[in-house]
Parts: sequence; structure tokens; C-alpha cells
Amino acid sequence: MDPTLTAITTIDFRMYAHWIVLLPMIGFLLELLIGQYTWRKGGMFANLSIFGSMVISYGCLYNVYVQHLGFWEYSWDWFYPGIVAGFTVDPLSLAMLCMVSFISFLIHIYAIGYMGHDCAKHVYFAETALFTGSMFGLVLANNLLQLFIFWEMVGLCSYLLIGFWWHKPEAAAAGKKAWMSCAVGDCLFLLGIAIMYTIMAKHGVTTEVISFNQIFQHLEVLSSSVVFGIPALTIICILFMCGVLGKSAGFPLHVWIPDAMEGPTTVSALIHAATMVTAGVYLIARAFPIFLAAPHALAVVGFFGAFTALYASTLGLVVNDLKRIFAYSTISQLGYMITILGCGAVIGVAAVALALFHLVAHAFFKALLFLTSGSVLHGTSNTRDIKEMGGLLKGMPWTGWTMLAGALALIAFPFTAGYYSKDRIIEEAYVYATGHGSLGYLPWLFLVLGVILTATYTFRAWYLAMTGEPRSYLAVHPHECDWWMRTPLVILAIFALGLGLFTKGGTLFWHFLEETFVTATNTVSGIYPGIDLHEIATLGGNHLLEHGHAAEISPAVIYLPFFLMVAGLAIATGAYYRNRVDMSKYIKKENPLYQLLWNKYYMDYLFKDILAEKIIMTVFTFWDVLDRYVIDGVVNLMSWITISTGQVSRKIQTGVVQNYATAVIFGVSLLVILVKLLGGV
Amino acid sequence: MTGYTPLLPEGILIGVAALVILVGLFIEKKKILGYFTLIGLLASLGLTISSWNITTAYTGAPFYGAIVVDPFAQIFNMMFLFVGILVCIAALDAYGDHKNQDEFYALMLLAIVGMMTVALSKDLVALFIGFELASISTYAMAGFDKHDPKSIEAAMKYFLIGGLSSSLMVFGMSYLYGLTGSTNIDTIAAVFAENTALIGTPAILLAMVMLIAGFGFKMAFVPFHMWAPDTYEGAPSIVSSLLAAGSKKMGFAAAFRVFIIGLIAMKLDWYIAFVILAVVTMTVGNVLAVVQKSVKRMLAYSSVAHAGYIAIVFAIVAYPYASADATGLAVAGGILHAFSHAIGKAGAFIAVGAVTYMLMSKNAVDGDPNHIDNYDGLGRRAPLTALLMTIMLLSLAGIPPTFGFTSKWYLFLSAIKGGLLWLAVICVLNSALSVYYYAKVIMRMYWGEPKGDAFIEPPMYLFAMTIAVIALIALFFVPDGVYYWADAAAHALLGV
Amino acid sequence: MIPLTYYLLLAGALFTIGAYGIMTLSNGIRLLMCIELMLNSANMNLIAFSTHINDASGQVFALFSIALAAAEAAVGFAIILMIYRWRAEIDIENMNLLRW
Amino acid sequence: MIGPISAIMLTLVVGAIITLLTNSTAQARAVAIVSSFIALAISIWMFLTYELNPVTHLAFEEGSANNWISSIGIGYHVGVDGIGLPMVLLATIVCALGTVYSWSESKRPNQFFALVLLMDLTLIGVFVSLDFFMFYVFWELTLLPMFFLIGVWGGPRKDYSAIKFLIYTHIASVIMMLGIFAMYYYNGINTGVYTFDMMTLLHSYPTLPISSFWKNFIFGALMFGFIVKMPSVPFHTWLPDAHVEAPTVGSIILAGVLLKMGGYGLFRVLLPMIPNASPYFIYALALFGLVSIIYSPFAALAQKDIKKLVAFSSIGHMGFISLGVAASVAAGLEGPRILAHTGAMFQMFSHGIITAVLFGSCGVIEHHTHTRIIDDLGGLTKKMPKFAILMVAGFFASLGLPLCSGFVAEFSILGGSFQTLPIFVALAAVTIPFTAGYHLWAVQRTLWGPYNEYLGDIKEIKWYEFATLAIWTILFIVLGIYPQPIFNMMQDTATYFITSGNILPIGGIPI
Repeated sequence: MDPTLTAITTIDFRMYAHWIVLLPMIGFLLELLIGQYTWRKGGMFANLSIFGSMVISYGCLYNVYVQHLGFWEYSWDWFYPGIVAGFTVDPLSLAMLCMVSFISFLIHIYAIGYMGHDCAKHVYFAETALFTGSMFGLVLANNLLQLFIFWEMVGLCSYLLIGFWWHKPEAAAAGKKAWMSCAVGDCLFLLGIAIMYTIMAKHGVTTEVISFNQIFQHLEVLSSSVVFGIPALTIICILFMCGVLGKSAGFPLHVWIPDAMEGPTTVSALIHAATMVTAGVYLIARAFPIFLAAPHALAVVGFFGAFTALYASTLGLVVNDLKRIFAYSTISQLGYMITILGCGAVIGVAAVALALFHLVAHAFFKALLFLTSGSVLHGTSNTRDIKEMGGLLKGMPWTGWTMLAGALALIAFPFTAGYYSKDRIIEEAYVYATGHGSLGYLPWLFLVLGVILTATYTFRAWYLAMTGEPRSYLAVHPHECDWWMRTPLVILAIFALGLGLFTKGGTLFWHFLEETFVTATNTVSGIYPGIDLHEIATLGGNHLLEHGHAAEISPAVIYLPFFLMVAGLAIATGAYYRNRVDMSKYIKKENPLYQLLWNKYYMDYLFKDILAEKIIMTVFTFWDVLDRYVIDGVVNLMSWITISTGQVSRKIQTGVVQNYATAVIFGVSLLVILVKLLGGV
Repeated sequence: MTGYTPLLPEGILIGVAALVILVGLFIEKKKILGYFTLIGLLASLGLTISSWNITTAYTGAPFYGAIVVDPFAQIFNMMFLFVGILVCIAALDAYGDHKNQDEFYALMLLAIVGMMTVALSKDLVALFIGFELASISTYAMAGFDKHDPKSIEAAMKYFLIGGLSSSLMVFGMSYLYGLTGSTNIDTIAAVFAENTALIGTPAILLAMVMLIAGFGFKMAFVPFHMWAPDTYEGAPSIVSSLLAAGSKKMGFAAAFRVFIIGLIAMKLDWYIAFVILAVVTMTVGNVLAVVQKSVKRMLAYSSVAHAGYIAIVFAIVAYPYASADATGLAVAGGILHAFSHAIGKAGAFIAVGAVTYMLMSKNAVDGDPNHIDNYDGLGRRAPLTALLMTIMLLSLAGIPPTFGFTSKWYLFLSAIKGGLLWLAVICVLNSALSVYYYAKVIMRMYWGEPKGDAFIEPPMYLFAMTIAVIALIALFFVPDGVYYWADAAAHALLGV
Repeated sequence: MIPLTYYLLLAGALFTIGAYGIMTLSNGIRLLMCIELMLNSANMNLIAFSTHINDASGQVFALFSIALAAAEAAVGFAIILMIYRWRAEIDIENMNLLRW
Repeated sequence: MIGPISAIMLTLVVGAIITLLTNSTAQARAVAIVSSFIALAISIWMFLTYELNPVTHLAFEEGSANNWISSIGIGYHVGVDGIGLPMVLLATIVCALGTVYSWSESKRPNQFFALVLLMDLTLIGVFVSLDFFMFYVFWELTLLPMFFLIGVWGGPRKDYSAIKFLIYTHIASVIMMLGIFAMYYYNGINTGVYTFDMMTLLHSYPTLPISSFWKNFIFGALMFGFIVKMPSVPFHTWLPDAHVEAPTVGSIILAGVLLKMGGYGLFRVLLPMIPNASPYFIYALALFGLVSIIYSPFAALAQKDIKKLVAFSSIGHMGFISLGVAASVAAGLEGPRILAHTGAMFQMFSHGIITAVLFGSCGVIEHHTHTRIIDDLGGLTKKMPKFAILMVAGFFASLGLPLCSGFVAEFSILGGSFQTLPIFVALAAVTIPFTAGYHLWAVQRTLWGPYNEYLGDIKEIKWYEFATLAIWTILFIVLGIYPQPIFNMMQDTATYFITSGNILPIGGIPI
């Protein structure tokens, strides 16, 4: 064996995990300060640093998965005893790390071409590098506080990158909208962390107070805590869930994602499809035992996820903006992941594995879809409306065919990545349903309905964009993208199609991930023993099934999603490829359903026009009046009273000396009377 | 110490006054007399300070115990002399080429002698004589600019109200004499002590109130204050400073002696009177000062307000629940505040005089030279005057680092020590309000737009103000010496 | 021998008249006279008391006060003279340059 | 042999006098910068060689009780501890960089720079005084330089604002003075020692047998003086006016350091008295904090003037301090209480730095575009990209972005306070989006969007503005990532305060 290779295999990359975070940060600084004077006016440092992170990540994977060196966690005390900065290397974080670093690296490569002509390229790359580093930090965090910190940092980068073309008002507005929607969730998430810190402290924990493994060790005692009369863990999980809804665009905080498409497409691909939006899913996965131990928490998670999945996919049907279609499908797919995590109440850690597998698969095909749509924009000088496209397949074959690959994966066409990930999710949702009575069937129902819609809107987009005749002059002569952009497309397409096959239908992945909580984690100081999820579940009133349950499900249920997908595909083909149906019959203002969808169920109207502009602005104006005229008014009133009193009473000083004498004499008399009355007591 | 040597300061002044008058008849260049007066005052001040803690009571011939020299008298004499020196220095510029300036110096010396006599006297007769001596001299001084209608009117009002109140005072004294059979304050106190039936009889109350009115005229208590703003505004500025800083404090000296020694037995009666007067006086003074447009008149009202602050001393001394050290601190604080107010107010009036002088020298006056508009941009037209005046106003407002702050600290501390929280609250709120009108002047001086080019600042005025400011700042940093003096005075007064 | 009370009442009456005069009259000289009246009522008190309790100091006091009254009157007349020079009248009711 | 504290004060006094005598911007600037940086150097030296005296829990102590005006027990007694020293450091940093920031001040430069130095001096005096007389004297003295800064170099409504600032805060101070008097008196009659020495009074206060009326009066009077200075709603209205009219460096010092006097008073004076205080005062303190936190974003979003917006933001941030203090003295576990307490202390330092950047940015905007009205701005990034980076950094730090010092403070306060004041913390947390809202709104309307051509051709930020803002920015980012140096120093003092038993029977969640 090659000595250098053996040398590399002897390195314990887990010890360098913090460099995964630090390298992109350094890249960020270098890009920001000197990036514009380097190769192609920026991008070099970002790409190199992220490549470095990727190498270390896969090194860690090698250590843990191949060499079985075990899970590893290490931390330093931060500003207060028990508040630490730490990194944990376990299957969960590794899965995310490898996915994020790989996709992020590809997208950076793509961006070299895509952002080639942008004048502020170095800023762009600095921000993406900062984003990627923060994402690594979020993934590697071994405690809630650090996770929250990087959670906010990715939010910051999202804000900056959405508003990267700051001179466009809608871009700036979209950035603000994104931050605000997340902030609503984040403040509650922070509150949840504060509660967690408090109850941990109440139970006498002094070291690594809010690091996950420590919390897992104390779940039994924690489950006895009560806040505001409700089990503390439930409150905490609900608050975390609010954070998740914000970051992972769950209903009703999803409204920012469509607007976020104002950013460069690479940003949409990197942040709003592949990585950042998955942070919410990752949080639930990472904190899964807490949710498991908290009564009713997972049910909430499951229902919110399922509803989001269906809700978003209906919206995808009517949008004409290519990027927004994929944005809605992102929301919907995230809904699938969250739902299966909710089903963890029955299937335990398997839920985490499934969710993460779908997350990774989704990351690949969604990044691919976005990059291809980016290439479409690039090639047709920023046409985004699919009604103005058509027949692009001729002009840009690479883009078209790779987009097809992504679309197939998205609709879970057999043997693509999505097929293995999504259909298992739906099965497990059914398993969950069987355990939870009639209401328990709702998530499963939503998911299966989502399948047919997904297939429809995805291929509606693909057919309208790629096939048929060009419907605008811009679409007549599209130009194919250069190799910087082409290469990532191809690589992503390969993974989108083949990920399932590479991982033996996902089983390798699942088995790796299912070790996560149940296996011990080594630390510098000692060892965190693995936890028994069955016990934990009983704390929250859940009881987990044993493995091998899938057998009891009738094949009808198993193959239902496939047939629905075919049906959806058929509808799309009929309507938009063969044009058997005249859609204009349905797509018209009179159609109330269409109206409802077109206006996104009036959610934006509710938030922007009613809440933001009407209610809150009224409050602000009222507040200003209060401040100016009431609180400050009292102050000014006092001075006014003083001065006007003076103005009036100065007239007593008439200047006529007799009056002064009169005053003296009356003063004497008055004083005599007063002294006689009050004195001598 | 025996003999009359403790009275040497007063003697010197009388001698100097006589000499000034006589020499003034013969020489032409009379400014030299001003310096002569100054030397006399300095010598007298030196003697007073050097013998600050002697105690000599003149029993037997020839004063029949009417005169006593004790730290209380000495500290007030020191105040009067200090003010006199400031006024005299300023007068060297103000009346340096006036043809009757010798009369001014003489009158001023006699006025100061009168004030000192009041501080020294322990007998109603002597007190009355000193009182009148000071009053009559200052009547004449108030009208010294006899071509200025305002000055005449000021003199007239001062004279009429002064005459009225002195007759009130004598009337009250006559009843006091009649009912106690003596004019000696100690004897009066003794009589009251043994014959408690007298206390609270209508006649005594009448006498007491008339005395309050008589002294209150000098101290400018509301409602006996109404002459003060007019006179202070109309009289020549340096005379106003003598009135506000000197003869006002004379009133306090008299009131301290008569009430805290003579009528201490009926303190429950004058407690009410003085509490009412104090609150009304400080409030009226401040509220009316806020709306003044003439700086001089504003200063007049502010000295009314300060009289109100000092008047709380009587309230604290008379307050039944006040402990002994509280009363001691109260009197000491009152004396200290009188002192700080004397310096600050004298300096401030001299500053006003300086401004008037500068405006006159440019004859750039339209209407009232004391109007606030003339102070716009003074910080650039006359930087030194503005700076010194600012510091003196800060001292009057009670803002560090000035002696005015320290004295207020002592005074209000004594109010809390005496347990009169509500009175202290009224005081501090008033003093916070007073900051408003002092700050107004400072604002106009420093960020108003100058109406004209720079002035030549009169050196002697500057010299006087500089002395005052140095005193104010130095006494902030080392108040201990003067505090111990005031403390000794308080003990001499309270006899504890 | 006339009882003390009569003197006191007379003095009081004089004092009141003087006070009333000061409050109502407007001629400078008259005001001066009113003040003198009040002072003298006080002197009367003093003398009456001193004879009543036969103690000399009251009379001494009275003498001093008479002398001082004279001096005061002198200054007063000087001031009124100045007023006359300035306005050719001594009606002081119209003198209110200084007010408010 | 004079110690470092006296050395700082002397440097600044001498510097101010010399500055006053100069007669050109260059000279005045030079003298001011030199002396303020000497002061900064000394305070940094103190910071590095900081070592507590285990007995008195003080460092760099100078003078002693009653050695100045022995007649009523006033002494020149100065010293610092884990909260005083960071405040001194803050004052010197902010004022030193402030002199650099106002590099091109051309109106009456000698007076201007002298006043800045005096400001520095008086503020430091407040933070080091260990004698109530000195404390109060410096407390009052801070009014004067700021009064002149607002008045002479201020905006159109400077008269109103200056006088309002003066009177409003002066009234609060005199009430506080009465509280000090009462404390002095009752200490005197009970222990026989009449002294204004802070340490003596505060040490004996908790054990004094005082009638509940006087107890409440003393505590209330002192608390009133402090919360008006912080300021806390509803006593805040002097602040926006003062800020709007003050010159930029005046605002920087006002918000950066002067407001901290109030918070400092809470820690130095109020805290040791708490054992003898009524629990309702603690609720009141918490309530004041919470009301300020909730109030400020709503008021801020209604503002047209970006400087006024920033002014309201500091009201909210100061609210966190009183909330943290209140929570940290209630009954509960020591760990979270110390965390909350230290967080409140750290908030004082961190807000001082962050707000300096905010007001510095407002100053840059005003100086370059000659307007502060948000609607007239827009797209400034086009003309001043360098400035945009700094302003974005400042505003995000102010809305509590992690890895900036503000987040460390706020998390410590929220996390530490929940055990004793859960409802308050919950309400404070849910206002965070509103805080974020007005910050983002301001940034969006100012920096993003199309460039407002009416502003004409404006220049990029000046080097001295850039340098000062950048240093402050680096400072709060470094402190956000590595807060230990200051945080642990404060933590020792907080531990000392808390463990010296200020337990009150309030609050607490059932576990």
C-alpha cells in the first residue's frame, strides 16, 4: 500500500474537527480583505478552504465508519462554568458534514462560473464561505448554545446573500422578511434554551450544562420538571419546534422562502435547498431523545410537518416562477422529513435515519434542480417565468437532461435516490398511523396526497420549460453554460439518480445512522454511555416498536405512493406535454380554488398587509403619540405650569410702593393669625 | 482678652471713614481714597480672622453687656468685610472717576460698621442702632447714581419699606421690653425661661411677628421681599451686591441672635412662622426668577430664594424632635450657606455691573443694560467675565466644584438630620428648579450669537470677581477651616 | 396716674394711623410723616413701659430711636428732593419703572 | 506616590487645561488625543495588572475615609473592582477613540476637546469613587460637559434639549442625594460614626435598625436616581432629545458611558443595600427593566430620525441590565443568579462599545449626507461600501447577533434570570423579533435599495471615522467570541456580591 496513503489512514481526523469550522472562517476573512486582488477577482480562498473542510469531514467519516474509532466529542469551557464550546463527531453530524461540504464545494465551483461577471464577487464568496463555516459549526455543535449561535450565523448569511443584489428593493425586502420570519422562531428557541439551562441547573448539573449528551443523561430527572404548570420538556420542545418552523420554513413561517429566490440562484441552491433550511430538521434529529421524552412533542412535530408537506405542494401547482416552484417543493420535502421525525414516537431512532437519508437525497436533487434552473436563467438572460420558456432542451441539453434527473429523483421515480428515501417515509408514517387511531392517519394521508401533487408540479415545470415551442424570444436561442457550471450539474445528477443504489437502497446509511444515540460517545474527560430510547420514550408516554414491523404492512400501502406518482406524472404529461387538456379552463380568475392557490392562501396578505402594515404600524404610531404627548407631555406640562405660574404671579409686583407696604402689613397680620392658630403645639 | 482691642476692626473702619470724608474735602484725585479704604478693610479683615475664636462679653461699663465678641459675630463680620472688599475693589472701576466717590467709600464703610455692630450686639438697643446705621447708609448708596431715575426709585422704595419695617421692629421691641423689662437678649431669654406664663400671650406673639417682619425685610422673606427686586435692579450693581450679600446677612445675624437666643423659649410659635416663610419664600423666589428677562432682577429673586433656604435653619432649630447635633449642624450650615451665597451673589452682581460698565463704555445700550439679550455671546465678547460669572452662577445653583454646593450639602444634610424630610424635599426640588434660570444665563453667554465685537474687560471688576471665584473653589476643596469656625459660632449661639 | 393701658392704646392707635397712611397716601412727604408717626408710637410705648417698670433703658432706647429717626428723615428728604428734581412732583404712586 | 487612578485623573485635568489654551484644531486635537490615550494606556495597564485585595475586595485603592473633609466624614477614597475597572476601561476607550473620531472638529476646537476630556474625567470619577460625597460630586459634574457639548455644538433644538437634560437628571440626582443623607444619618446615630465612606455605609447598612418608612425612602430615592440615569421608561424622555441634538461624539459618550452610571449605581450602591430592602423594589426594578425592553422597539420603529431610533435602542438594552440585576438578587440557585448578574455587568461594557459604533454610524451618515431622516437615505452602499460593512456589523451586534458581545450578555441575562423571573424573561424574549425588526428596517432603508440621487455625490467614509468604528467593531466581535478576560473579572465580583447573601423571597419556578 502506498506509504503516504497509509500515513493518511493513520491520521485521526476527529481531532481536527474544529478546523472544519475554522477553515471557512479564515477563508471568509481572506476573501473579504484581499479576495478581490486574487485569482478571478475572488473565490479562490473560499473554494480552497471548503475543500479543506471537505477533506477533514471525509477523513472523520473514514475514521468512524471504516476504522470504527468510535464517536468523539470534545469541548472547551467558554465564558461561564458549564457553558462550553464543543464539537461532536457521530453518525448524525458526519452525515450532515459530508453532505454539506460536498454540495457546498460543488456549488462554489459552479459559482465561479455563475457569478463570473459580478463585480462584488469577493463579497459573495466571503459570505458563502462564512455561511458554510457556520453550517459546519451548527452541525458539529455539541451543545444547544453553540448550535443556536451558528443557527443565527447562517441566518445572517442567508439575510446577506438574499439581499446580495442590495440595489434591488425586493431583494432587500426579501432578506428582511427572511430574517423576521426566522427571528419569530429563534427568540422562542432561545427561550427554550434558557429554560433548558435553568432546569438543568436546578437538577445540579454544573458541567456542560446544555450539551446534548449531558441532557440525554438527565432526561429521567428532567422529565419531572414543570414550567408554568406544563411539563418543562414539552414546553422546551414546542419552543424548539417554533425555531424549526422558522428555519426549515414550516407552516406558518414558511412565507420567506419564495421571496428568498431574489438572491443569486447559487444561494438558493446552497442555502434554501441543500443546507440551511435543513438545519431545523437536523435540530430535531439532534435533540430527538428530548422530543421523545417530552409528552405530545413529537405528535406536534408530525402534524405540522405533514400539513406543511401537503400545503406547500398545492402551492407549487400554480406558480409560474421556475425557482419558486422548486422553493415550494423544498418546503414540502422538508415537511416530509419533519413528519417522519414526528413518527419517531413509534419507530424510534429509525426515524432519525430515515429523515437524514431523505435530507441528504433531497439535498442532492434539489441542489441539482436549482443549479439547473440557475443555468436556465443564466442562459436565457434571467427569464424566470416558465410561461416564457419552452423548448430549451434543444438549446441547453446538459441543463435539460440533468434537470430531468433531478425531477425524477424529486418525484421518487423508482431506483432514484428519492424513491428509496421518500417511500420508506410514507410507509413509516402508515406504521405510525396504525398506532394512533383515526387521527393518526392524517400525516400519512397528507404525505400520499403530496406525492401526486409533487409529481404533477415538478413535471409541469419541466415540460413547460424544456419541451414544446419557445414562448418568448429570449427562449429561442438559449446558450448552454460553461464547464465550471456543467461539471457540478453532472456530478449532482449522478448522485441524485444513484445515491440509493450506492447505499444499497439506503440500508448502509440507515444502519450507520441508527447507532447514533444508542452508542457510547467518548470525550476527553470520560465517556457518555449510550441511552436506551425505549426507556426514554416511556417518559414521554410513547412506546417504540421493535424492528421488522414493515412486514405487517399490506403491499397495497407500500406500492400506493408509486402508483400515485405515476398518476401525477400522467396528469402532468397529459396537460403540459401532450396538451390533451386545456388548462386555461381551470387557470382563470373565476376559479375560486385557483384564486386561493394563486394568493398562497392569503398568508402573505395576512402577514404583510394585515399584521405588518395595518396592526403593527398602527401600534407604532400610537406608541409614538404615547411617547411624545403623554410621557414627555407630562414633563413639558410641569415646566409649562411653572413658567405660566411665574408669568401670572409676577404681576403682583406692581411697582407701586404703597402696595408693597400693604403686603408687609397684611403679611404681619396674617402671620399673627397663623401663629395664633397653629403655633404653640 | 480684655479691653477694646477685639473691637479694633470696627474702630479702624470708623476711623477710615472719618478720614476719607475729611481728606475728600481737600483733594481732587480721590481714587487714592479707594485704595485707602481697601487697606482699612483688609486690616480689619485680618484682625477679625486672626481673632476668630475669642469670646469677650462686655459686662459692666460702658456697654452694659450690649456688645459681645464671639465666633458668631466674627464669622459674620468676616462675611461683611469680605463683601466690602469685593465691592470696594469693584468701586475702583465703577466710581474711579466719580467726583463724590469719597462719600461712597465712607457710606460703604459705615454701612459695614453698622452690619458688624448688629452681629456683635446682644442688646436690642445696640442691635437697633446698628440696624439703622446700616440701613441709612445703604439708603443713600442705593440712590448714588442720582441721574438715573431707576436708582432714585430704588432708593425711594428701599427707604419707605425700610422705614416701615424698622418702625415695626421698634414697636415689637418695645413690647418685648415692656413685657420682659429688659432689652438684653440674655435677660429676655432668662425671663422667658422662668416666667413661662408669658409664652404665647397675644402681645408677645405680636411682638415676635413684628420682629420677624422687621428682620424679614432685610432678609427679604416673602411677603416682606417686594422692595428687594426693585431695589436690587434699580440700585447701582455694586450697591446691590452690598445689599444682597451684606445687609441681607445682617438680617440673618440679627434674627439668629434674637430668636435662637432671646425667644428660644417660644420656638414652637416661631417654628410655624419660619416654616411657612421658608417654603413660601424659596418657592416664590424661584418661580418668579424663572420668568425674569433682566439678569439683575433674576439675581434679586434668586437671593430671595436663597433667603428661603437659609430660613430652614430656624425651622430645624425649633423642630421639637431635632437632636442637638442636628441643630448645631443646621446653624453651621446656615452660616456656611450665608457665606457662600454672600460671595457668589456679590460676585454675580459685580459681574452684572461689569457687563453694564462694558456696554456703557461702548455706549451700545438700547434700553435696559441688564437685559438678558445683552449677554448673548458674552463668552466670546468678554471671555473672562463670562467664565467667572458662570462659575459664580454654578455656585449659586449648588453645582460642584464650588462652595455653594458644599454649603447646600451641609444645609440639606442638617434638614435630614433634623428629621424634616418634607422640608428637605421641597428645598432640593426648589434648588433643582433654580438651576433652570442660572443655566439660561450661561446658555445665552456661551451659545448666543454675539451682538458686536469684543469688549475691553475692566481690570478691577475682573480682580474682584477673580477673588470671589478663587474663594468659592478653594472653599469647595478645603471647607474644613470655615466649617469649624461656623461650628464654633453655632455653639456660641446655641450655648451648648 | 394714668394706667399703662391708655398709653398703649394711644400708641397702638397712632401706629395704626401711620400704617393706614402708608397704605393709602401717595405724597412723599406724607408718607415720611406716617413713618415718623409709627416710630414715635413705638417710642411712646418704650417710655410708657420704662416708667411703668421704672427702668431707664427704655428711655435710652427712645432717645436713640428719636435721633435715628431724625437721621432717617434727613436721608428721606434727600431722596424725595431727588425725586422732585427728576419729575417735578413727589407723587410716588406714578413711579413704577421697576416692577414685575 | 500617586496611584494609577489619580494618575488618570491628573492626566485628564492637565490635558483639559492645556487643550483649553490651544488655539487651533490641530493643536487641540493633538493634546486631547495624547492625554486621552495616556489615560487609556494607564487603564489598560490597570486591567493587565489587576489584582483584588482579598479583604476589601478592591484594587488600586487610594486614600481612605474621612481624610478630606473630616468635619462630616468625607474622604478622598478611590478604588476599583470587577465592575469598576471595566467601566473605567470603557470610559477611556470610548473617549480616547472619540477624540480621534472628532478629528476634523473646527468649531471652537479647544473648548470641544477640553470638554471631551472633562467628560472622560468626570465619568471615571464616578466609577472609581468610594465616597458618597465624591461619587455625588462627580455624578453632578458629568452634567456640565455634556450640557455644554449639547448646547454649543448641538442641533436646532439644542436649548430645549440641553436644559431638559440638565434639569431632568439633576432632579433625579438631588432626590438621590437625600437618600444618601438619610443613609449617612441613620448609620451615624446607630453606629456613632458619621461618615460618607461608601464601603463603611454599605457594609453596615443591611444591619441597621431603620423604620420601614426610611428604609423604603432611602432605597427608593437611590433607585430613582439610578433608573432616571439609565434611563428606564417612563423616565427616559430626556434621552432621545439629548441624543438627537448632541454632536456625534457627545452622543457616543452619552450612550456609551454616561448611561452606564445608572447601571453602575445599581451594582455598586443598590446591591449591598438589598438585604434591607422591601422585595417590592426588586419587582419594581425588574418591571422597569421589562417595560423598557418592551417599550423601546415599538417607540424606535416610529422614529423618522435614525439617531433617535438608535437612542431608543439603548433604552431597551439598558432595560436588560435592571432585569438581570433584579433577577440575580432573588432567591434561587447561585449558578444562574451569578450568570444573570455577570451578564448584566457585561451588558454594560458590551452596550457601551456597540452603541458607540451605532452613534458613530449615525454621525458618519449625518456628516456625509447632511441628513439623518431615514426616508431621505437609501442605497448608501453604492457610495460608501466600507462604511456599509461597519454599519451592518454594528446594527447586527445591537440586535443581539451571536459572536458579538451583546449576545453573550443577553443570553447570560435571559438564561440566568429565568429561574427567578420566568414570566419577565419570557416576555423579554418575545420582543426580540421587534428589536430585530427596527434594526433591519433602518439598515434596509439606509444602506440597501436604489441610491437616492438627491443626496448628490457623497464621499467614502473618512479614515479616522473608519479607524475608530473599525476598532470598536473588532472589539465587540472579539469580546463576543472570547469574552473571558472581562467576563471572568466581572464574574468574580458578581460571585462576591451574590454569595455575600442578598437573598430575597421572591419569584422562582416550581421544580
